[in-house]
Amino acid sequence: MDSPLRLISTNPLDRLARTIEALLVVAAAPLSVAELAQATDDDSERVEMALALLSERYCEGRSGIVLERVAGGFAFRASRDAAEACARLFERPVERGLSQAALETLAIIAYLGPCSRPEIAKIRGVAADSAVASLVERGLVAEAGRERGVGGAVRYRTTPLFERVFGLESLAALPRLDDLAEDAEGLRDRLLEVAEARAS
Amino acid sequence: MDSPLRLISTNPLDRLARTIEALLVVAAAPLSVAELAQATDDDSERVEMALALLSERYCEGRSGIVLERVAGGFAFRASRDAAEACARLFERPVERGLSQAALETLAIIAYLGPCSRPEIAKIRGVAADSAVASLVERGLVAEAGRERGVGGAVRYRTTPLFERVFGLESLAALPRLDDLAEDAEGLRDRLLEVAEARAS
Amino acid sequence: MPATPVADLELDLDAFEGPFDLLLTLLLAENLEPREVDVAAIVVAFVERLEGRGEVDLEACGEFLVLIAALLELKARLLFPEEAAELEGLEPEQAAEELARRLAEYRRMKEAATWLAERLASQRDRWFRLGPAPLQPRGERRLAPQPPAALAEAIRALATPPPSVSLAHMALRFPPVSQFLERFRALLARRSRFDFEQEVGGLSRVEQAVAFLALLELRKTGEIALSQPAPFAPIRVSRADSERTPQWTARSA
Repeated sequence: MDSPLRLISTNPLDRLARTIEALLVVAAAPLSVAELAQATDDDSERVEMALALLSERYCEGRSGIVLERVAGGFAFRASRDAAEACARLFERPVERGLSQAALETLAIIAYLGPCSRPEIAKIRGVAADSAVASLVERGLVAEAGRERGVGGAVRYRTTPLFERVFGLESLAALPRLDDLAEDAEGLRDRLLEVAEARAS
Repeated sequence: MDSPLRLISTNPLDRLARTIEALLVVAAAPLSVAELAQATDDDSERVEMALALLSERYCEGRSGIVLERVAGGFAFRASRDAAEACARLFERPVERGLSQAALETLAIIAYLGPCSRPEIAKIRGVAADSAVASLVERGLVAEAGRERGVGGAVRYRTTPLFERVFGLESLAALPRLDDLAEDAEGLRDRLLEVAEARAS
Repeated sequence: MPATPVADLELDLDAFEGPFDLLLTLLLAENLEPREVDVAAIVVAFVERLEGRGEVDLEACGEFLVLIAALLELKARLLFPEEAAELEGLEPEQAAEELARRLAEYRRMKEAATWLAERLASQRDRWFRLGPAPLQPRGERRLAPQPPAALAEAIRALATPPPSVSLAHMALRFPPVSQFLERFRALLARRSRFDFEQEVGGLSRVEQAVAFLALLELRKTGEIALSQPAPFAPIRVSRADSERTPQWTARSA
C-alpha cells in the first residue's frame, strides 16, 4: 500500500509476487513452491524470492492478511490481531469438541503413519471406531489403502488439513516422541520387580 | 488525524481496514456491511469508509488481490492479470485412476444398483461418506431417490458419464460375476455375509 | 443377598448409555462388542457412586469386582487373542519387558495427545478459510478411461473372506453363553437348586466367567433366584418359583 506505485508495476519480480498473491487468495489449501511455479509458469527460485517479498508485506502487525508457511506450502490467514473479530463471525467446525479419545487416536496416526483401527485399538486398549469416524468426518485423517492388500483392514493417515489446523509446517515438525515421555527403563524395572515377586 | 508518520499504526480507520481484510481472507462467502460491522463491533458508516480504503488498495493494476462488491456483499478475488495462472492452478490434470475407496464404492453401486451410504458402509466395513461425495463431485454417481419413501437414506446410482469412462454401453455390459452370485440380490447377500465375517 | 447399587449404576460411555445391568444384557445377547466398552469409565462411575453414598458398601463392592473382572477378562481376550497366546510362552522377564514396551508406547502416545491439545489451544487465534474462496474459479475433475475389469476385481476382493485365521485365536475362543444357559436350565428342570461353585468347579477360568454371565442372564429374565449367605460363600442357585427372594425380583423388574 505504501511503496511507490511505479516501482511495483515495472519490477518483474513484483509482478510475479502479485500473481502469487492472487493465487493464494483464491486457493482452497496451502500451495507449495512447486505448485506456484507450475501455475505462474516461472521457476522455483524466483517464486521463492517473490514469496520472501510477500512475507515481508503480509506479516503480523503490518497487515490483516498474513502469509504463513504451513502444511508443506504457503497460505494466507487472518492476523492474530483480528482473532476476536473472526471469532464473532466464524466457527471452528474442525476442532470443536475434539475428545481425548480422538486426540489420542490422532496422535497415533500422526506418529505411526498409516495405521488401521485394530492397530490403534491395540495401543489404546479401547476400540477406535468412533474416534476414527469423527476424525474422518472432520477431515483430519483419511483412508490410505488396506493392510496386506485384499481383505485387510483399512489404514488411515493424517491429512494436510491436520497440519494446517495444528499450525505445522509438515509432520516433521511434530516433536520427537522420545522428548515427550520418559524412556521405558523405569517402567520395565517396576514390572520386573512384580514378576520376580510372583515367581518366588 | 495525527502526523503522517504514525498514520499506519495509529489511525483507527486503518486498523479497522486491517481487521476487515482479515475477515475477508477467512470468509467462505461474501460478507455484507452489516456482518462486517457486527464482527468488528464498529458502525456501518465507518465500515463503509474502511471498505473504500481497501477498494483503493486492492484494485486491478495495483494488486493481485482485488476487492469485489457482489450481490451478497464484499469478497476478495484474483486480479485479471492473474487469470492465466489461476486457470493453470484450477485446471485439474486428467486423473489416471480412482482411489481404492472410490473404486470399491463405485463397484458396489454399479453391480447392486441404487444403494445408500449406510448400505455401502456395511459392505465395505468403513464409512462411505467421503467416497460417495467424491464420486458425486466427479459426476460418476448421482442421487436416485430415497430408501422406502420419505425419511429413508438417499440412494445413489451410476451416471451416463460412468458408462463413458468405463467404456460400457450400459450397465448390462459390466463384467459378469456368475461365479459369485446369480443376480444382484445374491451378490448383495454374499457381500454382506463376507463383511460380517470380516467384522467378527 | 441385599439390594446393591451395581445393577442400576448409570453409565455414560462412548459406546453405551444406561444402567449397568442393561449393558451386561446387551453384551450377553451379543448386541454390543466387549471391545467397545471402556471398563475404566465403569469403574470411575462406580467409585463416584460409592463416594456419593458416603459409606462403604462391601456387598456392592464384592458384586462389582466379580462382574468387572469377568468383563475385563472377556475384553482382554477378545482384544489380544494372539498376543495372549504369545505371552504365555514367555519367561516372566520377557513378558515384563514386552508389557513395559507396550505401556511405554501407550504412554508416549498419551503424551503426544497432550502435546497436540496444547498445540491446538495455542492456535486459537490463527484463523484461515476452510474450503474454496467465494469467488474462486472452479475446474472440472476429469478421469482417464478406466477398465471395467477393475470394477469386477473390486467386488471380488470384497466378496473374499478375510485371510489367515490363526489357530491360537481359535484355541482361545469363548464357549457361547447360550451353552451355559441351556445347561443351567436343564439342571434346574431336574433339581430345584444347585451350588454354582460345584457345577463350574472343574472348568477353566474363562468358562467360569462365561457361566457366571449366564447366571446373571437367567436372573435377569426371572428364571432363577440367587442367594449367598456371606461374601465369598457359595452361591446357591434355585428355580425362581421355588425360592423367590423379594430383593432380587424387585430389582429385576
